[in-house]
Amino acid sequence: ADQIKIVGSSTVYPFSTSVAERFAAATKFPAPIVESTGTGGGMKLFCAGVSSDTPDFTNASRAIKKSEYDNCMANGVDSITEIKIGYDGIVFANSREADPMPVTKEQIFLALAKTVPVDGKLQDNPYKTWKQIDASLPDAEIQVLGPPPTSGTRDAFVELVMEEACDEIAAYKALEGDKKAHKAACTAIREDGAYIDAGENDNLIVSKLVANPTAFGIFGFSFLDQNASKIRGETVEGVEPTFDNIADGKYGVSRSLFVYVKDAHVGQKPGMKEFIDEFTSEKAWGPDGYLAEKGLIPLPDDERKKQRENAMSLGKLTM
Amino acid sequence: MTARELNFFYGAKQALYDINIDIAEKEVTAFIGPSGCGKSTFLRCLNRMNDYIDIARVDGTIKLGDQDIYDPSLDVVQLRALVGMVFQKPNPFPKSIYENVAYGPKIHGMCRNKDEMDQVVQSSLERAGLWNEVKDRLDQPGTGLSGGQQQRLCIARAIAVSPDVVLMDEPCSALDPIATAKIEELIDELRQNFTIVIVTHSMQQAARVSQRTAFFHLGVLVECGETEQVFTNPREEKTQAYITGRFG
Amino acid sequence: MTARELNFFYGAKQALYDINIDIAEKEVTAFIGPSGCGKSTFLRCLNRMNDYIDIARVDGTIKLGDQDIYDPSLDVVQLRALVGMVFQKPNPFPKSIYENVAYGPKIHGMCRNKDEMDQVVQSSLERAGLWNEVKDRLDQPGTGLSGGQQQRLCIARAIAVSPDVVLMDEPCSALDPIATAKIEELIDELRQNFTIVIVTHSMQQAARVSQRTAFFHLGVLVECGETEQVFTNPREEKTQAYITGRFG
Amino acid sequence: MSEAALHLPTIAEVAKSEAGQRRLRRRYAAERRFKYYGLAGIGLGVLFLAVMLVNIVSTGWTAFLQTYIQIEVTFTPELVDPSGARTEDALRQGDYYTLARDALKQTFPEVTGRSERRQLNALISVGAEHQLRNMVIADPSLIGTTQQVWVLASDDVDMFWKGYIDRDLPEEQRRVPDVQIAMIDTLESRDAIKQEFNWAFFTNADSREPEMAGIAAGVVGSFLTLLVTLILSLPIGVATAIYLEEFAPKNWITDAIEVNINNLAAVPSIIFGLLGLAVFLNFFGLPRSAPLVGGMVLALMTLPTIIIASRAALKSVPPSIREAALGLGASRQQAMLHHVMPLALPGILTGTIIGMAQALGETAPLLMIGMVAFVAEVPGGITDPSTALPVQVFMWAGSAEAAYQEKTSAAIMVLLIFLIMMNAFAIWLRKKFERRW
Amino acid sequence: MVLVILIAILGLAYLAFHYGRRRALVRPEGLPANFHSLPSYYGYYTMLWAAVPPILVLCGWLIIEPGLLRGMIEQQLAGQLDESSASIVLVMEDVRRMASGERVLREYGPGIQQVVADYRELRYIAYACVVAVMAAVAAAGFLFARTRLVPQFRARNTVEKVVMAAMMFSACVAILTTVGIVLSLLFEAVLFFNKYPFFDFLFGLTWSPQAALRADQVGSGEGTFGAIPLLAGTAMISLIAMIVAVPIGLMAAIYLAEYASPRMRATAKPILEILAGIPTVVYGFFAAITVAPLFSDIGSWASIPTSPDSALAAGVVMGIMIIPFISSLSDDVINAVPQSMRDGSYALGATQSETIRKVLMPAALPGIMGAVLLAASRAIGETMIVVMAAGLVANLTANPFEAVTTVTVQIATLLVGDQEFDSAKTLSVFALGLLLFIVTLILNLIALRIVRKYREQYE
Ligand SMILES: Nc1ncnc2c1ncn2[C@@H]1O[C@H](COP(=O)(O)OP(=O)(O)OP(=O)(O)O)[C@@H](O)[C@H]1O
Ligand SMILES: Nc1ncnc2c1ncn2[C@@H]1O[C@H](COP(=O)(O)OP(=O)(O)OP(=O)(O)O)[C@@H](O)[C@H]1O
Ligand SMILES: [Mg+2]
Ligand SMILES: [Mg+2]
Ligand SMILES: O=P([O-])([O-])[O-]
Repeated sequence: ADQIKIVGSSTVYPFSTSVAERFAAATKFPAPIVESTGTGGGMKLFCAGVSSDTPDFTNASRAIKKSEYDNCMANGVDSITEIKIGYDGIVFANSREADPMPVTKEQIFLALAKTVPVDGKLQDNPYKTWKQIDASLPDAEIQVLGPPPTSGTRDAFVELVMEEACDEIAAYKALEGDKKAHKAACTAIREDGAYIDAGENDNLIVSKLVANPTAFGIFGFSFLDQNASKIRGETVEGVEPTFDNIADGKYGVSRSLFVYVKDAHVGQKPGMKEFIDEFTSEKAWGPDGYLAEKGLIPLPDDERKKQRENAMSLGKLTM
Repeated sequence: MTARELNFFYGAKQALYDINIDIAEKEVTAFIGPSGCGKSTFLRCLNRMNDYIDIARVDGTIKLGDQDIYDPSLDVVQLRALVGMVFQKPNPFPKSIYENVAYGPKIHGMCRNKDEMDQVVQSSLERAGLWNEVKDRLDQPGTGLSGGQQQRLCIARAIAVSPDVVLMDEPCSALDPIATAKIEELIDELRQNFTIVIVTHSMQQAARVSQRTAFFHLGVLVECGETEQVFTNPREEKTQAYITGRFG
Repeated sequence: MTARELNFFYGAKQALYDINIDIAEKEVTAFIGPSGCGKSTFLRCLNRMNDYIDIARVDGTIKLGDQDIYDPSLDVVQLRALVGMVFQKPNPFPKSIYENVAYGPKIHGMCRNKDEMDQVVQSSLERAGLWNEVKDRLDQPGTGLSGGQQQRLCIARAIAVSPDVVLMDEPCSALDPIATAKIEELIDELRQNFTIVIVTHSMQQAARVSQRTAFFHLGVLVECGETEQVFTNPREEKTQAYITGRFG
Repeated sequence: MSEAALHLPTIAEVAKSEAGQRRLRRRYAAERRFKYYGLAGIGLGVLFLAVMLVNIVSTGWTAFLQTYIQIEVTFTPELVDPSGARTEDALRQGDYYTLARDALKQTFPEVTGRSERRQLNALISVGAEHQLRNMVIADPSLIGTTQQVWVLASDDVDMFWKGYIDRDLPEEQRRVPDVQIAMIDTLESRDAIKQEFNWAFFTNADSREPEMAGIAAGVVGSFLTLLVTLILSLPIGVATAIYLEEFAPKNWITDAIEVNINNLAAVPSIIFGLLGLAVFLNFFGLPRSAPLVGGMVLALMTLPTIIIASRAALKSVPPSIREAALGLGASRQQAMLHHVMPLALPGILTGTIIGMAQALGETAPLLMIGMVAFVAEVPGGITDPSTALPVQVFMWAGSAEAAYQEKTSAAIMVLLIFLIMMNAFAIWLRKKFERRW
Repeated sequence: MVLVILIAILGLAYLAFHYGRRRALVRPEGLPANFHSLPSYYGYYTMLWAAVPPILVLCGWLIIEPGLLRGMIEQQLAGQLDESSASIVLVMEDVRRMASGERVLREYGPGIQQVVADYRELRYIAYACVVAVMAAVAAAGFLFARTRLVPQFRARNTVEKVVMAAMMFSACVAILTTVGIVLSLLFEAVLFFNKYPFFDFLFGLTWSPQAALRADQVGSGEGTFGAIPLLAGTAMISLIAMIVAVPIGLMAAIYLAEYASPRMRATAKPILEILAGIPTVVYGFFAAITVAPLFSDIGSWASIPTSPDSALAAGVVMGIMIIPFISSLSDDVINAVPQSMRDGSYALGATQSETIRKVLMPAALPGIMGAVLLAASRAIGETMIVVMAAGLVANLTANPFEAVTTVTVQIATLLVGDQEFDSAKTLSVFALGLLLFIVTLILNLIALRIVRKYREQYE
């Protein structure tokens, strides 16, 4: 049981496994074990303590939470290092059989929010078709398949699309005084069937989109990348979700992905340093690296350099 | 009923050899013989109950009146209504007493309405000597009766379609002596209306209830005649040996 | 063997009432009586085969010689070696003929080596009159024999541990007349060496093979005496009624 | 006899009447209809099965073939072994990434531009690097020579070559751009691209690259898991069955055990997963993702099946055999061991195999105890992290790369073959030792 | 080390067995079988006494060993710890490794090296003690057994008692499993009910576990956990499954039991049973990719509100999976109806279908009911199909073309979700598990009662 153990997010899982595989082939260390437990489950296992049975890394599709950090500390995991490894573009896509439908964040918001302003007053979302939101949009039923509330992707989508759009809408400005109410109004997603929770399996979303050309899907860029022949990522705010646009930061809907290191295990478990080295090498996470090939959107060059330095020196995360 | 040159096979194994017999109407005929001699097999030939045994094969003719019962033009479903059967173990359906008796008339469409059906049920139960015991609980399950009552219920069920012949395969062997006595009495009464064939293991019973007795041995009909004569003065030596208990 | 004031219960139901009987050594005792009267139950008390029926309960004493067989200090396994049993349906183990006979001696550790075992097997088969028929195929399965042979094999198996008493529960009722005759002959021979108790349905058989006959009715031992006497001149009226076929 | 009964028709009259005949015809029609319903029931079941199988096989069979590309490799010493030590460690750390790239450059000297070179590099799989590395380690004398080597093509090329990617689509809609198609056409004209039977699918463990992914780890993991399951559940199950069937007194404890067993047979499998998580992992601190724990959980799930089948087998041994042994003075355990067990054994084995087959197909409880792991090496023991074949199916089904779809179906095919083989063996066993008493 | 000891114990057991057996073989001339039991039983008896006590000692030792040894050197280690910043747990691990001669990555100073040496010695002594104790108990056991190797001693009865105890223990595993399930669910479920009221869970009409992910994310609060929509969804999918499976399975069973030739039966039955053997992941795959789009099309064509992950798709596919359960169980049940029932009906002139419909079915009904209930409990607990093909949002709807979610789906997704483990969201999994267990338990108990009654009726 001397292999490196990695747990955590299903979103980061394909990237960690890629690195693990190369790492095993190119070094004499045994292949790391990567388990897909979800970010939360990963944190729990990761923070359970220090000893060779506990995980050495955890993947996360969001930053660690204070309560999780505290839990780590309480269990003797007193030094962890955060590595931001790149971005995951979140795309709004549909079948190629349908016509392209460029959208704005506001339109998406109006289509998906639980409550929307009608004549300046907030009420339950009345929109059934896209055309009701904006005359330029097609007269098709609103049907969006997206990640469930359990997922980090959903969380990021809400933050990057819903909340941003919300901030722009006048009707919500009034609520600004009451932060809580404002948040609540901005982040709640309608539950009347227009938004469909589609599970963690993004492949299923893809095949469901293909089967149903009027439906849209929300999922990670890598699935769009792999299924470009069948589905199209819609332009959001005039920017197409392409690799380059996301990497440049032009496409606004993307979230950061992280890997956390249990520092105490470096020097205890063989290969820890080398694994971090491999993960943060240009050949892996660079713009031409193999992770980009898998759909990871790389960090900007200087950011990568900073992250790598911090990672290699095991800069301790404080909160 | 008459059987002529009847041979019966279970697969390659012959179970009956050249049976020739005339079964007299409105009389009780008893089949006796040691275990495995083919009594049940022959009985089941009489209403073609052997049809359902895959490997069974019949040769020869059996006539009910003028009708060859193995004639393809004859419908087996109607034959069975004409030749009823009562089994060794009482086997009432897990339904109410009423429905047990009404089952036959119903499937054959013999009654036009509920009244007629009620009549049929009542008269059958009366003839089976059960009416007084069950008339207040016709809607209770037939399986709740005692063994002897169940057997009489089965007899009532069989005669409800007013068949010509009633076959009985050791109808008393699962019953206690008192119930047995009742059934024997009943058989004696029924022969006024039906031709009855009864298989029995007990020679005493054969002697008590039957007018004619047929003795089978190893698939062969050894002797058939007046019961009186077969038991007191058998023609064949084997019969003699059997009824005096030298074998079996 | 002697039984004194033996009462037997299946749960709340009493199956035997106050049985007192002496079973003479080196003689054949036959138990007769209508079905369900408790013959088998009593027979199985004699070697405690009823022990394994959860609800069974015994009262009274049975002695084998001076030993109370229900004494807790007695090991039932050894009792069964002393009181062997043969059942209604021949039940050889699905193993070779040799192993069938050798099984008893083996589990009781009676033979020190293969030679001794061979001898025991041979002599048992000889005494059961089966040796000549099977000596060339001792390693073939016992289940491949004919019914009568199987039953004789079971007898050989029972006597291989040289018990004092052999109990037989309707040993011929599943056999054809010829096999039955052979077994009866065998029983007659065996009584030189063993005390034999046989349950039978057939009064003829009881008359043929036994020296003493016990008649059971509804769990009561009605009469027990010399076979000759019981059949020709029974003391009890019930016995008379039974053997003349007035019931049962 | 009541007088009213005299008006009733007899069956003989009814049979002869016109109405009676009509009724008879109706009854026979109903008879035929009913029979057809039954046939339809079976037919539908078989049809569903056929549809599923066709569905799986038609998407999965191509996974058994893999595309290879021939390139010209010069094993430059500076890249392979810059230190010149020629030890295995040194050779392992050589720069095969660049070596492979150089080889492609050498094979396609005409390709120049930066983005085109990227497309060129994407022709071959990561597996090619591993392959070159292994070649050199196996035979260091290759260093300095130039060889024609067949290497694994990337999944996109493989998909294209198998016809899953339509070259008539607009370029931005396919994973394989025009440049690559041109290169593939060139390779084809040189006979430097071919399809071969995909042995690696059976010998490789899981991989992030679909073209290299195999089921070996899943198969071995499943095997180890089942081994643990068998070792635990067979003795416990058989002992329980014997106890309940042969020895247990009739009382409330026995009743409770029986009810429990029958209930456990129908408890949702995911609950067993939660049990394993709480008891085996959290309470006893056994290792995560290990066949040991998977096997223990599945053993608990399989127990009822084995117990119920074993009891049926024991029950089917006629009591006369027991009586015969007991009558000879065998103790109850001797009668059991010497006579009943051997006769019940085929039935017990049949039940066991069926239980094992169920355990083999089980996924949900394994998800709960961490057997959804990426395992790139075939596990060596029951405490090594491991996955199982059905879990592998589940993981591949959720992967982005299109090439995993055929792998998923192929893995399902393998799983089904195992299952059908096990069931067939059980049926054969049952047939062979079937005994009518 | 442990392996060596185990092998030694096995060797000892073997010797003890032989000794016991030999003793029982010796017997006075001319007295066959004067030992109560067969010689080998004396062998087993001796073996049990000689081997079981040391094995128990060993097991006990293996359980307490790590804690004991660590406790003994922890203090010493703590004194040295300033040498290294690593936590004591990790250093301890390294110490144990070094003591066993394995390599470690960290460099340790002489202080720690001393600890390693001490640890090694300590372990050596400890093992020596344990081996000595084991030898002592083995010898004591053996000597005790030896005194009992006399003809009157009933070795067989004693050995059989031990075997019986082992079998009784095995039988109790089933009970232990149930207890384990209940405890493991109950423990965390209680934590959940501390956070969320029990009755709101049981009777709440909204299931919306949208707990906030980040502290600043106030929006959805802690989520609402009303189980009714989940139960309704589970019920709907199960119901659809039963509507598919019961008629098909029952008709197939009737045909197999009553009409099919032995040949057909021998082929059709295993083929149908393959349906039950197919892993549920495969069904899930099939349902999501093939069946769901089909129903989605049908739904939109009929202009019914339709969801791409309709309850119908999951239900129908689950129904297909359940067909063999119904058909096998019903087949058994129909076969259990005594032949005399058929005979009775045929003898009255009934056709085969009349016999089946009017006599066999009513007779078999309780058994079939039991079978259906068992299959229903199967459907309720089925996980993979619904995880892959059913929805995640708890809709309270009666339209089968819409998406509903089930208890098992929520268990599987929440547990691998993004939340921390002590959040109400994750803990609700255990409450759901408990609910699921209780529901299926009740169903099973009812079904088993019915089936049992039915069997008794014909026994
Ligand atoms: N279904 C069957 N398949 C094969 N052989 C059968 C079948 N039924 C009966 N037999 C055989 O046919 C022979 C005659 O059997 P049958 O049942 O007619 O005898 P029986 O005189 O009624 O005996 P019993 O008095 O025991 O009822 C016997 O040898 C029996 O073994
Ligand atoms: N295991 C049992 N449990 C309960 N009652 C039983 C059991 N065995 C037999 N009986 C009952 O005990 C009574 C005596 O049965 P027993 O078998 O001794 O009769 P029998 O004289 O041998 O009959 P047969 O001639 O049919 O063998 C019967 O009423 C029977 O129903
Ligand atoms: Mg008969
Ligand atoms: Mg008896
Ligand atoms: O598995 P996720 O935490 O990335 O949703």
